[in-house]
Amino acid sequence: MEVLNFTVNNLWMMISIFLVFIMHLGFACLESGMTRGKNTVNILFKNVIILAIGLLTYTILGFSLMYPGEAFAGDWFGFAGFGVPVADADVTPEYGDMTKWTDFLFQAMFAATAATIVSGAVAERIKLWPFFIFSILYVAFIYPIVGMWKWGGGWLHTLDTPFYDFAGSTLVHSVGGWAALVAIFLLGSRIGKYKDGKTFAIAGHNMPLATIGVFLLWFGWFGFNGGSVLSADPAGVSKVLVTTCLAAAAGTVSAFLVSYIMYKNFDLSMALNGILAGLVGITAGADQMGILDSIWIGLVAGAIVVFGIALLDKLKLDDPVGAIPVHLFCGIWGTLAVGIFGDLAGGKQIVSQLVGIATIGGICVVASFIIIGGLKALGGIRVPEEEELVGLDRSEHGMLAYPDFRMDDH
Amino acid sequence: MEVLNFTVNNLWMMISIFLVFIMHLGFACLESGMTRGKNTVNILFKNVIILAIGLLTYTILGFSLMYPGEAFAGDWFGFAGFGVPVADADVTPEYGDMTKWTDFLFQAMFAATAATIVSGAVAERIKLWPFFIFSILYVAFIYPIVGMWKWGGGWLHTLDTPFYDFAGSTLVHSVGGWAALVAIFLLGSRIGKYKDGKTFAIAGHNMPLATIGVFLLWFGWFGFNGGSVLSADPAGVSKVLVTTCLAAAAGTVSAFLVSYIMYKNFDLSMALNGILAGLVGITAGADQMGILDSIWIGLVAGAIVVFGIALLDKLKLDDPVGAIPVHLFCGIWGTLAVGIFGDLAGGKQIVSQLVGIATIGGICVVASFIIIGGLKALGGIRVPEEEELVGLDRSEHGMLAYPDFRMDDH
Amino acid sequence: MEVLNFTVNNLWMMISIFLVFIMHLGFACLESGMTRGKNTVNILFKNVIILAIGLLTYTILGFSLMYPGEAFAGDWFGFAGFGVPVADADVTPEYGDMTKWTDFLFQAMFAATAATIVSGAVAERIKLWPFFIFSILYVAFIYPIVGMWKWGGGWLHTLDTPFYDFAGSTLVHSVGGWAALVAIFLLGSRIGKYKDGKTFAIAGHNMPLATIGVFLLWFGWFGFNGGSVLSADPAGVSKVLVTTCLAAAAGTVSAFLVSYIMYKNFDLSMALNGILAGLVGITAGADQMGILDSIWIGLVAGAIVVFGIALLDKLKLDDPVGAIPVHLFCGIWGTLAVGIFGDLAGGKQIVSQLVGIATIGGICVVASFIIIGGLKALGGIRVPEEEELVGLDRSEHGMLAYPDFRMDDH
Amino acid sequence: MKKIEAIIRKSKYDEVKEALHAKGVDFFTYWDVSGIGNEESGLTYRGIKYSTYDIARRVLSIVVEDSKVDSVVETLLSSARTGEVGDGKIFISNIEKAYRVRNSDVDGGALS
Amino acid sequence: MKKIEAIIRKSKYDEVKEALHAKGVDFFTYWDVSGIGNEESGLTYRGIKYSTYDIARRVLSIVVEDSKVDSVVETLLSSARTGEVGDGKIFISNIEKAYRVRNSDVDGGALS
Amino acid sequence: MKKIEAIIRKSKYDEVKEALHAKGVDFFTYWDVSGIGNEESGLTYRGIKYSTYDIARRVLSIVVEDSKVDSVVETLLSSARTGEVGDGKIFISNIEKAYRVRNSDVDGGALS
Ligand SMILES: Nc1ncnc2c1ncn2[C@@H]1O[C@H](COP(=O)(O)OP(=O)(O)O)[C@@H](O)[C@H]1O
Ligand SMILES: Nc1ncnc2c1ncn2[C@@H]1O[C@H](COP(=O)(O)OP(=O)(O)O)[C@@H](O)[C@H]1O
Ligand SMILES: Nc1ncnc2c1ncn2[C@@H]1O[C@H](COP(=O)(O)OP(=O)(O)O)[C@@H](O)[C@H]1O
Repeated sequence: MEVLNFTVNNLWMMISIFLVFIMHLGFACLESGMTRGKNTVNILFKNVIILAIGLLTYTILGFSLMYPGEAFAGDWFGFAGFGVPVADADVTPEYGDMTKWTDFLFQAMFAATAATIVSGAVAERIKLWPFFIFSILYVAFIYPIVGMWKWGGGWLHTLDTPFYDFAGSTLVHSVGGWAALVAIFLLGSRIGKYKDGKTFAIAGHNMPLATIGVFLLWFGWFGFNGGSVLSADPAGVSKVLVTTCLAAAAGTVSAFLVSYIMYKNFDLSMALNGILAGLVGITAGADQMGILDSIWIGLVAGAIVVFGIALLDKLKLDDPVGAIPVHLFCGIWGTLAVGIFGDLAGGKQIVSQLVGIATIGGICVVASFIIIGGLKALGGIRVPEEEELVGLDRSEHGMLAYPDFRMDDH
Repeated sequence: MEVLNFTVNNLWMMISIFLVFIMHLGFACLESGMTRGKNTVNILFKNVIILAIGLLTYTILGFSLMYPGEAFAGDWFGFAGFGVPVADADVTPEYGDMTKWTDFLFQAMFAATAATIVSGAVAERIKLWPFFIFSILYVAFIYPIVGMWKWGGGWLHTLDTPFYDFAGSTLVHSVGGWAALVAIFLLGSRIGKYKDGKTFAIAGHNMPLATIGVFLLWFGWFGFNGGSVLSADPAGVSKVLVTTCLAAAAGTVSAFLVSYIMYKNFDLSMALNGILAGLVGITAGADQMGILDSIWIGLVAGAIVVFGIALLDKLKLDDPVGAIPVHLFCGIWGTLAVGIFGDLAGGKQIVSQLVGIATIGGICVVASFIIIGGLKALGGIRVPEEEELVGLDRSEHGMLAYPDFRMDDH
Repeated sequence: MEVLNFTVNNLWMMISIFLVFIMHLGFACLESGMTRGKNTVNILFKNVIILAIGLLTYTILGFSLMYPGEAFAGDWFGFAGFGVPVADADVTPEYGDMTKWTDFLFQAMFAATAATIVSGAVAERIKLWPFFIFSILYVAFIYPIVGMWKWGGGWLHTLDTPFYDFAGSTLVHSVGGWAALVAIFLLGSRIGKYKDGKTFAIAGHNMPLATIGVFLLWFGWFGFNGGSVLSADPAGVSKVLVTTCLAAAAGTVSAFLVSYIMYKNFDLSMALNGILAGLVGITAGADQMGILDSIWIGLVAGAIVVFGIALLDKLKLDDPVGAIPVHLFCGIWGTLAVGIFGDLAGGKQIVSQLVGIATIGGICVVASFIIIGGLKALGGIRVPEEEELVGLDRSEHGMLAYPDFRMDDH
Repeated sequence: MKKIEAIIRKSKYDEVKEALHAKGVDFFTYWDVSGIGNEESGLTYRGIKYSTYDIARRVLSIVVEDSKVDSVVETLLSSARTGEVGDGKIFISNIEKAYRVRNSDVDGGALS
Repeated sequence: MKKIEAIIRKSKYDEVKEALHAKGVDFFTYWDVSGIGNEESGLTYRGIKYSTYDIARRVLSIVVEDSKVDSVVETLLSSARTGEVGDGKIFISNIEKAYRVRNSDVDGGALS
Repeated sequence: MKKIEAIIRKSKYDEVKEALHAKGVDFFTYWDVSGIGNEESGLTYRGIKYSTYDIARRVLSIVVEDSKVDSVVETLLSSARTGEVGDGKIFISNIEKAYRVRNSDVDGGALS
């Protein structure tokens, strides 16, 4: 019976792995769809390599840094040693609701996400090697160390009113978002984006691809949030699925309407960002919210993303895919929302949420500044102007995304 | 034990939710691939918004209209009140084989499908707002009311020989198909489709996209049909999966061969429609058929779709993606097939099937006429000719699907 | 309890079916992305039809040939009769860890894979009918007969040190790969690929499509390898998932670095092939390897694929998508690796592995030579030169892949 | 012989083609271009309106004998017109020689 | 200087390019167009045959000095020919001036 | 009137356009082509380096009155230049007549 229960929980967690895995394809499609056709190979390449790197570094030390074990409860840092040793007991109910293999792989799939978020924001102008070096360091160290603070049982988890972040509005999305913010600040905007005080549109090259990406991300989010229940508990997981979907739906509608009112057009890219806004927004409290809470969270998130995109343009911060409004702004919103809506709502919770947001934001910003700033000082992080104009595909890869496309008849 | 059983069944149903969800991406890809590049943003936008709207209206009242409870058994209409209240017992085995959350979300994912079917047929010429208004009304009222007749325990379910529609050949596909038929009748054909008594081809713009769409639909159908067992019963679900796949395979081969014989070419779009034909055809009786039955049903469905496409062109009814042959004609065929093949075959069953087909067809046609006809009378449902020629992406959205596509070298 | 256990195992196997199914979409995307835009409809069409044909022939006789039952243990050939009769007991725990329906469908989804592998290698020049005839014969006879030798309990399985091939590095991938090798040898290279002793690049037409394909293949591999445990055993399946992912990640990194060192460019197509290399490489021993073993296997596989591509070009064997390096070379490597790494490593095992590789290679090569050679002698297997230049889409299908693509503004 | 190059709205292409056919002009070459002119087109992307003067147009290149120029131009002027800004231009230039590749026919004989 | 505009089959492009190179013509510009002419192409979409006279073609635009025109035309005529309807056309027109952007070379000096 | 056809680097387009606008040239047509010339571009695909002489370029076709030709050419020469091989060419030819489709304006009146 216990074994069977273990089997079922483990099964659900394995499925969640598959779902989170497919989010990487979602990111690859979204980011390449929303950027220009001359940089497509570059974006795809980054997404492919980041996933591989993320899995490997998480194997080598990430998992050990993030889940160092009871011994480090309440701490700021812990490390259980290199590698992922799996003892015989680790694949039995003794280990928990799933095997250690499953546990590890689920976490590993999460890990690469943070760097992938960055890749969208810095698209179309960053050099490959500095990006890879940053990604390795960020995924190998910053992401797991920060994750340990809460999910690894660290100090944010042992606060009197523990900081709450169910599936990672802050721990995953904002962690990626902060790095993205620092990166685009240090990188500067793409040539032609801001000129003479005006903002110019640089449209992406493939909206169907972007749409596929967003649907796949939603699909993956079933596992991202649903899997974060860490068992197949019917009540828990199915509730999370409902709150997740309703927030996404509300985010869509609100981004659609807000952007329609503001700009008088039916903007597909805004509706797509609205979906993601709702999803990121609900992530921190997906298990704590009721139906109405979720809808409110999604509605606000959808509006945030529309205003956030405008705000960044005001600040001349160039984020081609809207990674920062989606992952950082809505990540913050979602984390705060745990203190405002749902079962945990309350003043103390809001304070804890703010503490978490601020400390994690702090370390992420500082770390990103050091790493990316260092890379910038050392060898530069931005491709030469001529290469940017020609496109990274040709200049960095010597490959084109659509070298033999045919549209025979007009 | 009972709890564990509940957990397993609930798990399967949650997976079915994911699969049915991804059908919406399938529809988006198929419909945009089979239409012209100047209307791509428009189709994608409709599919994105419809899903969001469908989920929200189903939350507000759809679920309550479709499953009003025992009190309304045998009725034509019932309503259990606004919203989806979930009591503590509703997440335990007391509620059934899954939690109410799961039940609701599975049904909600189905709901949006009907409107999505329509969006393919009316593509490239309908105005956005009327389409949204129609979709909201149809998904919020017509779909759940008709669904209640059978799945909600209404009068079709309590006939002496109950009408049978396992997963919705009629209740989902034909419900969408009828509305599509009325809509294109009222809308008229796209400019250039029929001229001087001749039919002209208006080819879609992206066959790989259409192919992705159809494969994703098949993928989703595992949950659409498999999930309609409403439990993880190994015998039941696995049989349904086999009948579903064999009908799809047979539909492919028959559409391929029939169109090859008729038109002497290897028509990819026909083979793709053949897959869907087989899938829609088997849907009504997926749990009642054996291997050979399924293959027969698929073979006939594949032929129906090829002839159906030709028939519509004869009638000058312009259905860019073949939604009506696939969802309506094969939906009818599949519903009838329950009386002809498999465990329920028999004269009485045929009569019940016909009753279901006719009454549901009747109400759908009437309702669609009223709604769409009303919208047409009020403010018009069709974009101006100039906008249609320029394309809806530019004229309704001010956005293009591939604004920065590059094919550097020829 | 036993029933519930059965339900859970069956559930996992059904999910594996869905995952393996989606690999067919993965192949379709990868193969069409890596070939030219004038042959896209052709590739998609082949992938669609092959899946349908594979499912149907496997129903008619493939399953019976591959799993003829105990009576044929240790044999070279067996046949249990036409069709897939399912008795009442076959859907109960009596049958095993899943229903016969599930068992059959899981195997059927595998079957079509072998022919799909071939379709990539022969792309852009083979005639449709000969390809279909070959595929039918190969999937209906060769694949199941060879599969029977091991998985069906045949002679390779009853060797003193049984040949080991967990999920089909040899039984699926090499079986497809050998046929691909023979086919491209008999077909000759595409016009313009090798000229005056030099090799020319013929770039594919859509790298995002190829990327989608590879991610979907990885996604599907969770079921391909994970499902080959044939039960939901938590320890077994979750370990297989980890080894599978780590080999894929290592293959990516190694193909990336090796190709970067050799060619000084960041080659996306190599990184993508590296993923597949790692996946094929781990497939034979996914359940026998530890973390480090998997990484080693992946690293070597990634290098093999890069060198393999160069080797084929040396030999003037034209394989547009790299099917042979990936599926044949890495299939052989993976099969051998079972004797080198992991729990079964040892001299005797290496010998058994070599015996399996050689005998299976032998029969596949001979059978392919007879079938494809025969078709070549009878009516020719290659499209006329003019049709190849114009593209198969126009000449064989009278259809184009992107007939109405628009990129309005430059 | 003259080359008539007409830069027209893409949405007018079908009409123009039929009008040309009706006048017996069954031979020409066309491709898609972007035009910068008086017409402005409003697009929006993520909230940024960009009014672009780059409009998608189609160029028809028709080589005809001198005697036919006026009639072709008239046909083009009437069939491509909407009366709104952005209807396009027609440019006439001289062609000194024409060959048909298939059989090396020259000049007048090559045009049909 | 003359501009030689050759409208050829896309499938003949590689052959034409090599023939031109063999004759020392290493400079030209090309793009893809649709041609309306005598050749008909049968396509089918969902059962509707549409025989289109719009065929995908490639235009080569080659500016050469007057003395080279004949040899280039001959090369084109022979390398682009299949003998079937639809092989394309060659049009010759006059170019009054040519500049090389890189260094403002003019005319003859700009062509290579 | 003259037709100025400038074959330039795609990456220089924005600069050229602005330079033209600054000179009051607000009317032209452009499209993308491939150019064969002195510039070589190194691409790699699956380990095969192929150095191609086919480079993506953009053609600007500008019809202006004779008096404006020199100033436009100068603007183009300076704004399209990088100084590296591959900057492109400018060709001038004669246009005999021009029409504005919208209102049948001819020649000079049709150009703006
Ligand atoms: N001087 C020119 N040279 C080349 N093309 C031109 C010129 N003037 C206009 N065009 C082309 O004609 C199109 C229509 O011109 P536009 O000025 O927008 O409209 P209208 O002719 O109605 O005033 C432009 O988009 C451009 O492609
Ligand atoms: N008068 C013309 N003006 C411009 N292009 C032409 C003309 N006549 C033919 N063409 C181009 O030449 C191509 C080949 O001509 P076509 O009549 O099909 O074959 P053929 O020259 O062998 O009779 C056409 O597709 C078209 O692009
Ligand atoms: N004789 C010609 N006819 C037509 N186009 C030409 C000719 N010569 C050059 N071009 C075009 O000009 C472009 C630039 O020329 P290229 O020789 O590469 O550089 P540069 O002019 O700096 O020597 C070529 O890619 C081609 O498109």
